[in-house]
Amino acid sequence: MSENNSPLVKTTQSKIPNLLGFGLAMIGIIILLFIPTMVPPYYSYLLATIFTTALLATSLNLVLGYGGLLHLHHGVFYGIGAYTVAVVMTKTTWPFAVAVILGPILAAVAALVIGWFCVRLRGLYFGMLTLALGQLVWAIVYRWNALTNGDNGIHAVPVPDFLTSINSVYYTTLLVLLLSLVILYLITKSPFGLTLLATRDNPVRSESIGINVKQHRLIAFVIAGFFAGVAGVLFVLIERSVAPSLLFWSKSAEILIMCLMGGLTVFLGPTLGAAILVLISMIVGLYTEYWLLVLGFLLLILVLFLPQGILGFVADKIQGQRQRGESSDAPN
Amino acid sequence: MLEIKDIHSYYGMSHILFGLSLNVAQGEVVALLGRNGVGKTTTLKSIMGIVPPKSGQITFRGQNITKTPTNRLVKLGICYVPDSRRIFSDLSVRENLEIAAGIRTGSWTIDKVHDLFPVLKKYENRRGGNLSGGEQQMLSIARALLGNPDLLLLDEPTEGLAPLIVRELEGQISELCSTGMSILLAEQNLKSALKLANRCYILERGQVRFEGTVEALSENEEIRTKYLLV
Amino acid sequence: GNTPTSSSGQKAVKVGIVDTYTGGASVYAKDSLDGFKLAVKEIEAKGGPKIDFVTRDDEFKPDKATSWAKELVMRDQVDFLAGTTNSAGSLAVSQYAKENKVPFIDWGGMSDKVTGADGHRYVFSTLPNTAIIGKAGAVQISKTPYKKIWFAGSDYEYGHSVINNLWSNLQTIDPGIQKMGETWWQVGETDFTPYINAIRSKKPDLLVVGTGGADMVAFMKAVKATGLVQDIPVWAHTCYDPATLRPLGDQAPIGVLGTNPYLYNYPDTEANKAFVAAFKKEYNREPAAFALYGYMAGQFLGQAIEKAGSTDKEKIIDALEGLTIDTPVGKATIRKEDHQVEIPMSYGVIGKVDGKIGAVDLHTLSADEIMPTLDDIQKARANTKK
Amino acid sequence: MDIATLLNQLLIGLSRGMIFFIVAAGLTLIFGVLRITNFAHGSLYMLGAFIAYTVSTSLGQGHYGFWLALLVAPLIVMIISLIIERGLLRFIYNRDHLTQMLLTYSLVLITGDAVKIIWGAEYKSMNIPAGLRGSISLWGTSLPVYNAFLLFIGPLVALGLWFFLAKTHLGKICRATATDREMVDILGINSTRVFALVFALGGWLAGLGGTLIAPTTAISMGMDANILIYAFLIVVIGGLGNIWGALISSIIIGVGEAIGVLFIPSVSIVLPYIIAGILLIFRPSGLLKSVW
Amino acid sequence: MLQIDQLKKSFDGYQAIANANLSVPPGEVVAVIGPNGAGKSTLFNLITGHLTADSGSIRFQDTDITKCTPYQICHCGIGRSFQLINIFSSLTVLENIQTAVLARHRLERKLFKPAKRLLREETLEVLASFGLVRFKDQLCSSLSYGDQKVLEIAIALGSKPKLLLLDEPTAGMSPDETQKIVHLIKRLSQDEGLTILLTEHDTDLVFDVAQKIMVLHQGQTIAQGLPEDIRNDKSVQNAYLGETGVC
Ligand SMILES: Nc1ncnc2c1ncn2[C@@H]1O[C@H](COP(=O)(O)OP(=O)(O)OP(=O)(O)O)[C@@H](O)[C@H]1O
Ligand SMILES: Nc1ncnc2c1ncn2[C@@H]1O[C@H](COP(=O)(O)OP(=O)(O)OP(=O)(O)O)[C@@H](O)[C@H]1O
Ligand SMILES: [Mg+2]
Ligand SMILES: [Mg+2]
Repeated sequence: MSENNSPLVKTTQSKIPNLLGFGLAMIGIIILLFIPTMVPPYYSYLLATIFTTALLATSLNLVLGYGGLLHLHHGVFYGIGAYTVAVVMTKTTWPFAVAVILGPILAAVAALVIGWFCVRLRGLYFGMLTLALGQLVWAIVYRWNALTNGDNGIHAVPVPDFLTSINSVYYTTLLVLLLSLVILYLITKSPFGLTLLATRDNPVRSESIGINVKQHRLIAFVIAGFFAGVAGVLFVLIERSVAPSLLFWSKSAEILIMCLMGGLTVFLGPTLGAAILVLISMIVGLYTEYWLLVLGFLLLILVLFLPQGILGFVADKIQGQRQRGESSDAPN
Repeated sequence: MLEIKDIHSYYGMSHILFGLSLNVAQGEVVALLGRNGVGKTTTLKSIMGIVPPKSGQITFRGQNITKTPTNRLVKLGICYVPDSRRIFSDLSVRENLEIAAGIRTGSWTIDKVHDLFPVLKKYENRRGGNLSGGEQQMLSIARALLGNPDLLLLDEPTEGLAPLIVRELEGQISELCSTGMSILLAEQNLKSALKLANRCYILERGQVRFEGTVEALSENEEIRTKYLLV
Repeated sequence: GNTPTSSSGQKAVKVGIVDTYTGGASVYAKDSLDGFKLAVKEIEAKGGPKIDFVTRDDEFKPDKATSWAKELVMRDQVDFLAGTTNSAGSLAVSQYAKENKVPFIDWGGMSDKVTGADGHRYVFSTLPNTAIIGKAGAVQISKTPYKKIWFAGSDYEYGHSVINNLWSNLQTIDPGIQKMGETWWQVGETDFTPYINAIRSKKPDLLVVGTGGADMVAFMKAVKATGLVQDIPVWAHTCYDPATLRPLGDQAPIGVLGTNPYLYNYPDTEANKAFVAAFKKEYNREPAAFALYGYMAGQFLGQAIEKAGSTDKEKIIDALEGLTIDTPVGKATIRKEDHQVEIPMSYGVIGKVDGKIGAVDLHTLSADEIMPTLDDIQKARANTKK
Repeated sequence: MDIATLLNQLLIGLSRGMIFFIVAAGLTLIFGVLRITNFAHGSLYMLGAFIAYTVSTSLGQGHYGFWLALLVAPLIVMIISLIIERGLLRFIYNRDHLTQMLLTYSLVLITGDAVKIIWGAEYKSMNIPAGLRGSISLWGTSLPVYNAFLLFIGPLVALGLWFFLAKTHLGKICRATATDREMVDILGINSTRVFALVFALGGWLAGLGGTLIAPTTAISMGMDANILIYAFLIVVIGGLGNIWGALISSIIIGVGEAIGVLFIPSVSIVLPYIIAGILLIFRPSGLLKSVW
Repeated sequence: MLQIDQLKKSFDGYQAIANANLSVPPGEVVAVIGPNGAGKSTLFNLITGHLTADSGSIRFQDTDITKCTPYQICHCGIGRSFQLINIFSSLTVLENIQTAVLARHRLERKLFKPAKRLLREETLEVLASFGLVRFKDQLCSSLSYGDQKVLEIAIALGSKPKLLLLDEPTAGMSPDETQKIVHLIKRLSQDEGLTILLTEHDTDLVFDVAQKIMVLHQGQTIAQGLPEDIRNDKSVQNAYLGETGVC
């Protein structure tokens, strides 16, 4: 029964008219392309951070929102992606390209291993096992001094020269984000994504129409892990340092909040959530050391008044209007 | 005593009751009949406030109880025996009874229900979940009686019970009727419903399709075949 | 924004402080910030250069620390960075400082890598790092008869780094000393009895502990409750620091050995008394070691600006190198080669003074005795280069 | 390794498990009856410790301070929980899981900063009461009296909980509510009051855990996150909502860690996760029956 | 086609299926009847792998499927509907069917092709044969109960099974809706040669559509045979028909 309780309520079926949405996206992308020429470099950096976080949150939402799985420790895969690049670049002589490719792949492998154990469980048990195994990975990273430098982290990770300027980092993250979002979007609209929604809605029925639910979930988990790994690679490009806190559970809680804040039901919800959370932490942090208090109250208000998340709320409003328009020919 | 006027009830988006009206007088046994899924259970749940109707009115002794929270209804004198029995499986038989006792005082006590259903005394310490279906049904009824209801809602008390037990239970229910308690009974088992009830309503798709005395129904072959498939 | 100018007509130097203002470690950040503020105030009162500052909370997260460092440098255009209690954060900010040529004063991160292996022109440390602590501890322990040593600590950079440095220094001082084993507990551990009981069963001559903050207090309580010191002597850096002893009250375990860079009542000098009085007047409490580190950072910076006669960052750095100033603990120098501050360190034992628990048998180790040699620094840096 | 050390370590592990149990029992109770994942449980525990500190130091760290704190601090935490339940939680009972989690998580953030505003950033410490200081010698090893005290308190709490749940009317209602909330309402019992009661009781247990741990440790911010992970793991391993499951898994983790420290002292940080991982892989739905 | 032998299943000591035997010949409509709680749904769950039997065997087209998982059994060619509505509530009607069609073509893991156009014709065909086309873009949770029940069956047909299991397909339907289902069952059986196994309390319907009937009582097969034989069987009358019979 907890499966039915878990995250999701309904999916939004292309709520914003396609053309309008496409147009808006295009305008947004064009603005984003010109931003570095218009604002001080700090904002490019901030946006790059938001892009990375948005990718991370969107990847989580594939399992959380679309798969209906209470995945409580997604930060692990992010951390693995980041650490892979950092370790390869500082401890080996392998080329940068290898590091960049290896990051997401190792994250996906880790997701495969962790997921293999977790997909057998349901609801909160699933969540807790992801938490326990994820913390185990954290503990290993934290303790494996020889490889990871322990809680000191790895700093000054070398990257190729063309990636050292803020602008090039900005464009790289933007490009990768857009590419990944397109791929993730395609996935959610693909047969795989549709089936994933079906397994979320009704795992029992899914089995009986011939879907291997566990395996399907595992694949979704691995895909999400892969893209979290991609986000981890981007993180290293931006910060050029890694530390175990990337894999600590509180990081994962942050990602979860982003998804919920933006709305699980809408593809771009987590992106919005990521942007909001990063901006809040930055803006509120400028004025007070009590920014967590502010965030706490914001969340409280959100939960009590906008349970569907911000975009979810907007989407509901739009759909509500449509339904009212259609209700004349609805049955009964 | 109970009066339902034109209620519409929903489960989420699905509309189940379409303007259903009925009433139960003091001391009367009324049967709700109809095939699977016509809305008998939903009617009872609407009365209990578990599925509060979106429109319409339910009054009990002149008091509007349409929006009254479920837990207050016992104090007003309405008790409900749900169809799935819903015994607290982790609690012992006695504990199941103890929980229900003392909410509304009256003549029913644990000792008295033990007299009515001796098995419940015999298996006092057994886990509720380990009782057989019939025993669970008795426990469920006993639990409701401990609320000392003036109006008892019974949802398919004979469902899933062996014929012998059904007969026994029928005896016990008619005993209750004779105490002057009003009973609203949802039944699929026409035979036992007709045995117990004074009056009956036949539902179809969330609406009342026939209302009348038991005798009237017994004589009306057409209604029976149309709505009850017997 | 506006650029306030000091009496000397110079532009104010702006310091961006990234430190941990939430969570358990925030007590240190608060101390160093208060010390720094005091120094800034004193410098200004004397007609010295004006120093502006802003603070940012890194929540003890290294990624947050760099993120704020970038904000401070790129958006607020600070001239200097300072902070941060989290060692990993210090290292991360230091790396950013190096790449962007913004000087960073580390007054919180004790990792020896900051000015050691990962040191560079743009990083300065105004607190004794784990290399110094390790060396001081080794000197103290080598004066005891204990040979079989068990090492233990909080499982984080500071703990490991203290223990590693101590052990390598011990090996060079006295090859006869033997390491029996290591125990590491989680940071934030609340119940130390299982660890202590396990170590006790191994019967070492001495237990050397690398821990700090809240863990230190909890650990000392467990030492007292289990009566460990009666069986096995214990060594821990800052064991007799007021930050440890004050919360412990009369439950402090008498006999624990340790080192400490600064106490408000030691060294017992006029300079220190003046500092304590000034600090107390301002904040109504006694300064702890981190207050000194922040204070020194402020003094070094102010005096370097004066010396440089300019607010140009490169010139201030040049002025800082080798700069010696008077501090509550005597003369302190920023060593030219590695930008590590040189101050003396005390060592002693927890005991009773006039019926009250405090540090007894205090001795001072001079900076020369405990600073890592330039050779060591060069070796460490060469190692990371390759 | 001699047997005495092992036995002593076992006792120490047990006493460690007792604190885990007291905190986790509250959490699992809330899980079982309210079906809510209460992230704020760790915060309540932390509040318990800080309040205990204030209460006991207001009596000058004297002998009575601790005992008064033991009485008062959990009660205050209980009142705070009651306010949280009536003021916030009861509005979200029919929402999905994640929403509820998010609400309790926001409380974590708020209490974290509130504690800092009220008590300041510096860590606090309260003394072990006079009668519970020192240690008992056992087979040539020593067991701190306070640990022995915990070994006594833990079972007392378990017994108390057992008595409450099994023998009192209210306890029976709580158990019934855990299996079927709606039916409890049908029987004429106000189930949201039961929720309030259970949440308050859970808060009391968290506060008690905080008070009991306070004398042995430094009371500091960050206590909440540390205990929370433990409590969650224990609750899940034990079987969601099953108090006796929580007792067993608390003991397993407590003793497991204590014994683990003896044999692999240098990587104790991974112990709880390894134990939890193994148990969950082999008993995916908890050691005892979950009420979910 | 389907052969069940001495199947047993108990829950926490309660013997829900004590000894069930059944054989379903290809192309026929077979009904399982019995009082509430007789174990009909449990039997279906055992066949489709949602439950695993304690002992006994289930064979489908000469392969032993006793220990198979539900999705494997579906791939073998057994589809089912559920007694309680069991659909994908956040998907549209079209998507509900489409998932089944996709899974049948083993396309459910295809990652990058938009699902929208994939196998649309076939999906629409299924929708059309159930008269659901006009709802195709509605969220299925907004459908009326009767239509949801039809959809419930349509999903099962989406996986083009050789054997279709229907658990009380007309429960809670109005007479004309019930009639529609009867026609549907007959059409599927006669025109498409589908083998159907169904349970139903509506005895009229059962005797109307079934070519063979099995009676389950307290988890035991007490009779199996042609409708007429069953109608006249004494033990069946005692156990089941008699109870709901004329008053
Ligand atoms: N929780 C629910 N959610 C959605 N629909 C429901 C729910 N419960 C019942 N229904 C639907 O409401 C309708 C009326 O159901 P109800 O249980 O009232 O019928 P009933 O007359 O009691 O039938 P039975 O004789 O089988 O008990 C049915 O079509 C049923 O499928
Ligand atoms: N998962 C389960 N755990 C315990 N008992 C169960 C379980 N599933 C079914 N039962 C019991 O097994 C018996 C048979 O149930 P089943 O649902 O198969 O009956 P049915 O013949 O389909 O009845 P109906 O006509 O009412 O649908 C019932 O007594 C039921 O309570
Ligand atoms: Mg019913
Ligand atoms: Mg059934």
